[in-house]
Amino acid sequence: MRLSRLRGENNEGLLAGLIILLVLVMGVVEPGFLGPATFANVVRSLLVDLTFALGMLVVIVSGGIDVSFTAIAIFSGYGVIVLMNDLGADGTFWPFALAALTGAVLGSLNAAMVAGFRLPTLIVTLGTQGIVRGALIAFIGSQYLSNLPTGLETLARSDLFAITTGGGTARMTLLALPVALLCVLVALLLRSTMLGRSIYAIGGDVESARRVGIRVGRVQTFVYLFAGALAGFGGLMHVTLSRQANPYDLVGSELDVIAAVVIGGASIFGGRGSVLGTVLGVTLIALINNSLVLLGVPSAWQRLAVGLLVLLGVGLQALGQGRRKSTPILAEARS
Amino acid sequence: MPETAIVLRARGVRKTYGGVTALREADVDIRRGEVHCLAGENGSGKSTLIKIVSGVEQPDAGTITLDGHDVGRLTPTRAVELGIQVIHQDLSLFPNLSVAENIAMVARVASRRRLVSRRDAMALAKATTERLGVSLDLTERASNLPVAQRQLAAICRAFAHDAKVLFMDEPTTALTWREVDALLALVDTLRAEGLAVVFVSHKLEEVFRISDRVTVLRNGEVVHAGEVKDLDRPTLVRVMTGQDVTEDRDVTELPPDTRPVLATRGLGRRHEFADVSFSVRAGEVVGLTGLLGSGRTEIAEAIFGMRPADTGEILVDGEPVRVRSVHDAIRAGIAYVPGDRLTQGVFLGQSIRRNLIAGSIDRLISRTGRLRDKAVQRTVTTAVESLRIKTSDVAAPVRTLSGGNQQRVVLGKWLARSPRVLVLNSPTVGVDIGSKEGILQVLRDRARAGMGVLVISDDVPELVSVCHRVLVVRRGRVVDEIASARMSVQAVTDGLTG
Amino acid sequence: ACGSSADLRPDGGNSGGNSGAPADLRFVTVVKLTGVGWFNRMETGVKEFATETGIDATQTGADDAGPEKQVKIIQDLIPQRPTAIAVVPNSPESLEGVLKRARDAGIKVVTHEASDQKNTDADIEAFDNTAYGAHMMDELAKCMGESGKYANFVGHLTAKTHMEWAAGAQARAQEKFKNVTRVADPIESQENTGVAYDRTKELLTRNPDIKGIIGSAATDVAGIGRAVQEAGLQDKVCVMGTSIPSVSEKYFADGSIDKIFFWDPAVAGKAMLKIAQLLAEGKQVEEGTNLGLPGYESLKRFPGNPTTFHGNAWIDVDKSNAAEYKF
Amino acid sequence: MTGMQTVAGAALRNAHVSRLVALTLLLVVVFSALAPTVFPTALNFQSIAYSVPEIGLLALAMALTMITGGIDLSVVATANLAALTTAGLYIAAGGETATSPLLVVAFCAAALLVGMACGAVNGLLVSRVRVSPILATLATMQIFNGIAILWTDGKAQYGFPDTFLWLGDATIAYVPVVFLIFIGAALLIWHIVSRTGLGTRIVLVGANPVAARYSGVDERGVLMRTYLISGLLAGIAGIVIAAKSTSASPDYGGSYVLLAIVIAVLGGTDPFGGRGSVAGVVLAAIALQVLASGFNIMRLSPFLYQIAQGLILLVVMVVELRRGRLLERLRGLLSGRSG
Ligand SMILES: Nc1ncnc2c1ncn2[C@@H]1O[C@H](COP(=O)(O)OP(=O)(O)OP(=O)(O)O)[C@@H](O)[C@H]1O
Ligand SMILES: Nc1ncnc2c1ncn2[C@@H]1O[C@H](COP(=O)(O)OP(=O)(O)OP(=O)(O)O)[C@@H](O)[C@H]1O
Ligand SMILES: [Mg+2]
Ligand SMILES: [Mg+2]
Repeated sequence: MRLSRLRGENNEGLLAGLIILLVLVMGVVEPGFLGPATFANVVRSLLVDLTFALGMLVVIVSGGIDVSFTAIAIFSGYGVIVLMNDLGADGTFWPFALAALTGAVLGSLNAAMVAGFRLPTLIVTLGTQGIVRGALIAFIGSQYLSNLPTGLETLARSDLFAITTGGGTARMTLLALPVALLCVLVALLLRSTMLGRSIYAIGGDVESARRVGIRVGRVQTFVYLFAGALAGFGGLMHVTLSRQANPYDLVGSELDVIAAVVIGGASIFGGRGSVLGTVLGVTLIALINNSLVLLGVPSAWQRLAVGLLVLLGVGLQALGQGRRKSTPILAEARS
Repeated sequence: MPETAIVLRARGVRKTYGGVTALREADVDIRRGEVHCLAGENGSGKSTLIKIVSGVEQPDAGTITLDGHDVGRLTPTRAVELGIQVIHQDLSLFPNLSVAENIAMVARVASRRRLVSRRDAMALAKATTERLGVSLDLTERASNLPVAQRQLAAICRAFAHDAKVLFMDEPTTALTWREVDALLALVDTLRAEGLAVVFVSHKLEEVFRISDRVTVLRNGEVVHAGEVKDLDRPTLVRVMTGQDVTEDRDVTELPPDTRPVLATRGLGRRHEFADVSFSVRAGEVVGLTGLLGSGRTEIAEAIFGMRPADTGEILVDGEPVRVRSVHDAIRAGIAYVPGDRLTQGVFLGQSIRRNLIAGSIDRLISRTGRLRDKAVQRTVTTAVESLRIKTSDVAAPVRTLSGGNQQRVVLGKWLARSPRVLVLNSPTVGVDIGSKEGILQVLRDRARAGMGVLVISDDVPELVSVCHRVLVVRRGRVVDEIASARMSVQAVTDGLTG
Repeated sequence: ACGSSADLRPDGGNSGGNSGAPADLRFVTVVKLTGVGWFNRMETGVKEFATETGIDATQTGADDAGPEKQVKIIQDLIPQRPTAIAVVPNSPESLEGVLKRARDAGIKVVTHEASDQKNTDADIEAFDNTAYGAHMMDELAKCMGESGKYANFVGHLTAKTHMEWAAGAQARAQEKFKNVTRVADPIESQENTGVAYDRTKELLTRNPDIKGIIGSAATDVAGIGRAVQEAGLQDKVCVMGTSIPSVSEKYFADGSIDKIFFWDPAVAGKAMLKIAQLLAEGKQVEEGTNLGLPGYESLKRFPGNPTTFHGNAWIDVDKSNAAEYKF
Repeated sequence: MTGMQTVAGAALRNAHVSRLVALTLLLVVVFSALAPTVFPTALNFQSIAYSVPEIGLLALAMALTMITGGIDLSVVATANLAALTTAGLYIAAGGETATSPLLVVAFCAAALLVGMACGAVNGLLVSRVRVSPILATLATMQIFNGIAILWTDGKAQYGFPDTFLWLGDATIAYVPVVFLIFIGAALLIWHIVSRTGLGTRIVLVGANPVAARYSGVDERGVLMRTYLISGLLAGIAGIVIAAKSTSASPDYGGSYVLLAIVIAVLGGTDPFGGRGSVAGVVLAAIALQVLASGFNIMRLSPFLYQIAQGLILLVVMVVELRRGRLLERLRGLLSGRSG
């Protein structure tokens, strides 16, 4: 009983254990790995993916899947920079709000198709991905922009805190703050709001949700607008953190995010998943990538590792389903 | 009985699906504190009416008033807010959520609150179960509950929120005899609290036991509305079907030396059933009854290889056969009509033709795997004619057929193989009286032609009407056998409730 | 009846016309992908060539660098029967089949960045990779004061040209700058700025005394420069490498990036078309051919590959001349 | 030729297929009018016939798995692995000098076996381990691709003899051999889907897997075979790719996954399972290639084509799967405006 509690509702415990193991092994293999610098580096490298993963979590819990978020993200992030350059405008906060808004507007295309026409989400979002990316490069721009507005440049270099140790300075980027806040917000949304519970309900059984009076169309609309907004926000964060805007970025890296959410215990069939699991899943993938890079392993192994991890994650889930508790019928002969 | 105020009134409700008219100008009045029965054959429009007054479907014409006010365009949300509650036939629970949260969900939606907590859900669920006197593990996931408890959860959910009108669409089909009793008692309590309960059922006993008034639909039209006490059984059957139907025992005794076609010896499966030994002779119809959750479905599915037995053996025509899979069972000449027609029996969107050949593809292909067109045609035509499936086009999807005809298609799928043994699980559930008699007649005919038939059912009059013998299952074991000589409704009922 | 696709070739010279008069010629340049700075710059060259010569020369390309899209574009070009196709392949090997069909249909093929291409009439490279690597080392060593440790990034460990540049640089260091040593094997940036940035941070942590870093993919130096800048090591670490001005210019100001090298795609684009013109006029490209373009005044033939030539067309850019190159 | 007539007859009776025929003809007429000297030429149609097969084969594989309610996102990775197998074997056998026609047969068979092995992995995951097809094939896509990169160091492989390359280059009566291979494979799949017991079982499993199990359909076996056939088709696509491009590479065809889905859906495959038309998929593949060629010839931006492709996917899904809902919405809009 205690053990199963430790394991967590969505295997969170297992994941945490795996992460600790990986960190310890890396600490032994690569001295200097354990330290604030690595921590800050890993956090920095997972912020964008985590933001996307939160959006993906909400979509997956609602029973869908979204592969258009990278296109939406880079459209929003790049588009905002282009707009700021054209207007000669500068700012720190409002560009993010605008990027999120842009993302939500683009997400409404998914919302209309999924909520309005009840079409399969994978295929709808594949279509949206093509449209959004095509529109970005055909109509917004295709140039690599190396100069960001000053406000964003400054933000990119702002630290939440910096720790100087013998090995160098570990800088925790300021952008970790909004992402942490987002994690808390999404967790609250999913756990403690009617909207959040409706998302779980829809993911469990859409028809039942409709029948108890949950406005399925509205909830789904929210889900895809919200995922779009998070994608937009994450897109500008990617641009800011890398201090350059490249319209060819991000698209093609959907799997890492989907994999992280699935490894984090969310069920692809909907209705299950948690923010904690997602955070752990993103961390695990970031750590694996980081460790493999550190050990000089070619990037092809990363693909292989992520693919295998996904299979492992969903395989475990599938096996867990099979071993579901069944109520005994038989009155066994008492001995 | 004094006339109480009308809570819900539907006037001139019309609904067509494509070309099918499901409801035409239907009028219904539901009064406060009454139990109102909606009766009618399959496809007569009962469910459609419920869907319309609960906002799930929009009517093409007609008005609905609640407490005298026109409700306008109804959505499920609006209906819940107005106090209209439905327990759908499929329960509509959320498998991934806890029982407590399932129970609280309707009340949460209706309260329009934006913030919710687990604690509130638990408190509400506890209060509701206590009020109704049911015991449920509230922290368990709904998907982990047995069917009967899920039914209870669905009922609790409907009661957790203050409702004015409660619709129950065939709530007893998944329930056993004893659970039905408990449910009906509950309905009595609700009636006493002033709630209007609308009850859909094909089982006439229930209608007579519980209802105050009845509205009978036929082909989407209201053909009768009035007090139940003014009706007797034959009259009700006549209004429903437009004809007289008998339910008498019609069984031809077999010569004593008839050999068994199916026998089981010490069949068992861990945690489910044990020591199951019985036989079915050629030409015999054997009933297998027991409360839901007694293991009767598990026994049938073990014989069919769906969830194979761990111990014991199965004999067909006296020869032991290894049944490890459905394929093995079919090859041994065993066929099975499953209990849940919609999810296990038919392919709704596929043509009648494809449904009919689904069970005998292996026989309809040439050595190269090609389907033999003529053989397919022959199979389909034979099934449609011999089972009198009402359709003009076998290429039309099964979805377009009524429930009874859909069940005939499932039967036809297996009869096409002429199996040695036909196992049927609740073959007439959700089938109206006219079709039911037709289906039972098919079973008798096939038995007379030498097939062994095993019918799982808890519809006692049906068992009495068609079976040579009835076996009673309790907690995974066969505990009683009612032979032909002592067969009666009373005897079977006693065995069941034992 | 079996035959090859050439069966459909119109007989005689009424197709693209081999008369050599500029008005009859049509050249199409197919680039890796459209819209990016590098190939926009190449298009400038193509347009200049068209105005200068009066030849109908245009540029096209796909929306991403997928080889299959380039195959499709060239396949669709064949029925239009241009005189010549100039191609910058994403994957030279994947194009062999369709280039063969194009040549069978009587179209001249000129390639760039594809020194092993078989189905081409001529391949033109901006320079010899080993010499280019050596040149980068000369510049880096000068900046490092001819001693200290350096590291070399490549886009992928499997990227042939990047590995040749790195090998060229290393060979030059061993032969000429004995005190300049490489700290590790080439480091993979996965053509990703973020990865280059992370790896540089680790590199700086583990080798506090490092004095030079070379990048290979165009975005490498941006990631390296960012990490160096954040560590405040602009003046201690020399960052150089192959890149383009638009990517690196903002790091020039404070010395986070010291110098970049590239070849001008506009000139390379023109060079391909000049060769196409020579071929259309029935002339040959040979050792020493002068295309009349900076860096391509005297072409050299690659040893062992008679159709492949290179010029000497690298350009060094630092903050003093970055503004001259707008791409 | 009666077989061909049955195919054509059955195809034309299907309203969706006749709409696709009309669409393809319309596209041909429009582009012919816009580019009269280039588009309606034998060479251009031959060009299109060279382009269709690889994507058409992948779309058939995709459609087949979609009929069972699944999907195979790993088709392109599988095709590349199969192509690399042929390349690897030829390199080992002496490259361009290994001209024996027997080797063509042997090495193509090896490629098909590799394709089917990949299909078997997917089949096992989907039918035995019960991983959802989206995730299973998303993961195997990464894994197959990773294996291909590790195997080749990410480099394209070449060294095919002319006997093998003949497949990719030659024409028979002006029709490219690769196109004939595609049509042959399509006929085979059409036969399987609409004329065999397996085909009926595939459709039944897609329509209602539970009912299929209760009907004695060996669901696992059917899924396994479906993914095997999907892998086989991907293997054929791999051979076509290798023969056409004279090389094999781990990163070829990245854009084909989306395109194959677009074609399958445009061809009338229901992504929820239980319905699909092989003739539709073939026509959709041709129609989209005609569109792409038209865009290329008209020199429209490739990004516009990307947008068009996405829009076509969404519009076709709405019109084919949700026509009723669309009309309902439109009617609602109209009545809302007039009222
Ligand atoms: N807040 C909103 N913003 C944008 N669109 C919305 C919003 N709420 C609803 N819609 C659209 O209006 C339609 C009807 O909404 P509603 O909530 O009634 O849907 P439903 O009845 O639950 O589901 P359906 O419309 O699919 O039957 C939805 O399909 C949705 O696209
Ligand atoms: N969604 C639908 N699409 C098409 N026809 C439908 C649909 N729903 C119901 N019908 C048709 O409408 C008629 C009435 O169906 P309804 O479900 O109301 O019958 P019912 O009285 O509940 O029958 P049963 O006792 O079998 O449940 C039937 O002919 C049925 O086939
Ligand atoms: Mg009903
Ligand atoms: Mg019914």
